[in-house]
Amino acid sequence: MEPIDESQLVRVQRENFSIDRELDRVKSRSKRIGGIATFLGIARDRSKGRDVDSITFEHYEGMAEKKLREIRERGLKDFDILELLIIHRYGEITIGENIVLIIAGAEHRAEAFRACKWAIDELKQITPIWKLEHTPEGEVWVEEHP
Amino acid sequence: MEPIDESQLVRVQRENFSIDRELDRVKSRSKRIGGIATFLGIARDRSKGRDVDSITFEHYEGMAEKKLREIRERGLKDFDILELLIIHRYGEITIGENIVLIIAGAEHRAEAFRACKWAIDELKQITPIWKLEHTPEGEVWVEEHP
Amino acid sequence: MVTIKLFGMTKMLAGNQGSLSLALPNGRRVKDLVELLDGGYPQIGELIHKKKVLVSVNQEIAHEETEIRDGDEIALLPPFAGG
Amino acid sequence: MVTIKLFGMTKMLAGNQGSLSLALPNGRRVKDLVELLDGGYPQIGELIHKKKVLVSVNQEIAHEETEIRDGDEIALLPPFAGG
Repeated sequence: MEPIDESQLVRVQRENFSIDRELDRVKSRSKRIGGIATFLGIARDRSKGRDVDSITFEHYEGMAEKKLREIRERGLKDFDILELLIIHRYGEITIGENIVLIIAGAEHRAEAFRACKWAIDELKQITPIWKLEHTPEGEVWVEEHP
Repeated sequence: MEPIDESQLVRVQRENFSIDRELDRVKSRSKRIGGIATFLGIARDRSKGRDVDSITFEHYEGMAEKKLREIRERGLKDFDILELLIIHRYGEITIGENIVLIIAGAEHRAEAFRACKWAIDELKQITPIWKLEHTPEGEVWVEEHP
Repeated sequence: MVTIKLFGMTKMLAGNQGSLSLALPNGRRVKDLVELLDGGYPQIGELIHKKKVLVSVNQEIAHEETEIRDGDEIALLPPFAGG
Repeated sequence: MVTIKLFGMTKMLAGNQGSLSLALPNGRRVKDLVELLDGGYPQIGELIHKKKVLVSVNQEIAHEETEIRDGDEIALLPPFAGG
């Protein structure tokens, strides 16, 4: 393992991110990495039959980062992976822009896919982040898990 | 769908690729895309207990591209996805470099993951590409599927 | 007095305040806090009873019997919608 | 005469030639080609019999009875190892 600032591996930030740069960050963690599975969430122009103009994400600063760190640590413990990176954006996001990035690096691809899919599912379940959709009819706080 | 050169979505090439650029290519195909699953294969420094210095990939030009196009078309038909991009490199690749990229874009993440995982499994099964590992003890043609 | 952070729809239901300050006279458990909210912010209280809004204490999800001490960080969390 | 493309270990077993040219006198099916290879390149022939090396005709995997015509593109494919 090369030295790296671990805080860079779990972030909640306003600015966009480069997937190439984040992949390099994960790759630099181990030369054993042979398969990297990535999930990228994008702002869509439709949601449950409604047109969407843009989205604003709000997060509970401190707790959101804490929950993402927990996901990374559990992922590294429970799956045969070498690194797990999680970035979520907040603030206003226009259609087609990046929202969330998960990168799981492993020796073999099956575990990279499993960990990546688990991490985004878990993020949606336990991370205090909220989504306000701006539509032609007004603003709606989205309830993904009623 | 915006106009795009479809031949760019399935490639066998010597040069490296930028994942950001390829993601933009996929995203430009539809504003309905909300989830993108990506697989990136990397040259590892170990293989079946052997040290590996570098890898050379050889492909059957023409047939390799044809099989990758078949995978893209079957993926678009059999999964609820909006785009599927496949790039494989050939020639000499040093440790840590990119080998293969699969990008599956869908409205929802579950299908993106399913299609992406299927595509890389299928690529390994049916695409005429061969791998020569350069090790301290000599060169070995790898038999992934004995 | 305890200060309660609000987010998303709970912020909206409290007149777009980012936090509430409430006097918690006795008991000092989450259920006592919820009783206070039932009085002052019945829509929020109802969402808590329906488990649509969760209460966190010091950045962990709390339950009815969780104790609240001076200086604890309390928040009302509407349904998460990240990702 | 047919020309047969070689890759990976089959190229190596044929002395690092990228292709073979063989006279296919009669029959003109994949099994006739394999019989010729058994004579000239027994190691390659054995790998085909073990199904470790596949024969393709016009970029599709062929079987023993697949016909070979003038101008067809034939190749011997060792186990794939892409990805």
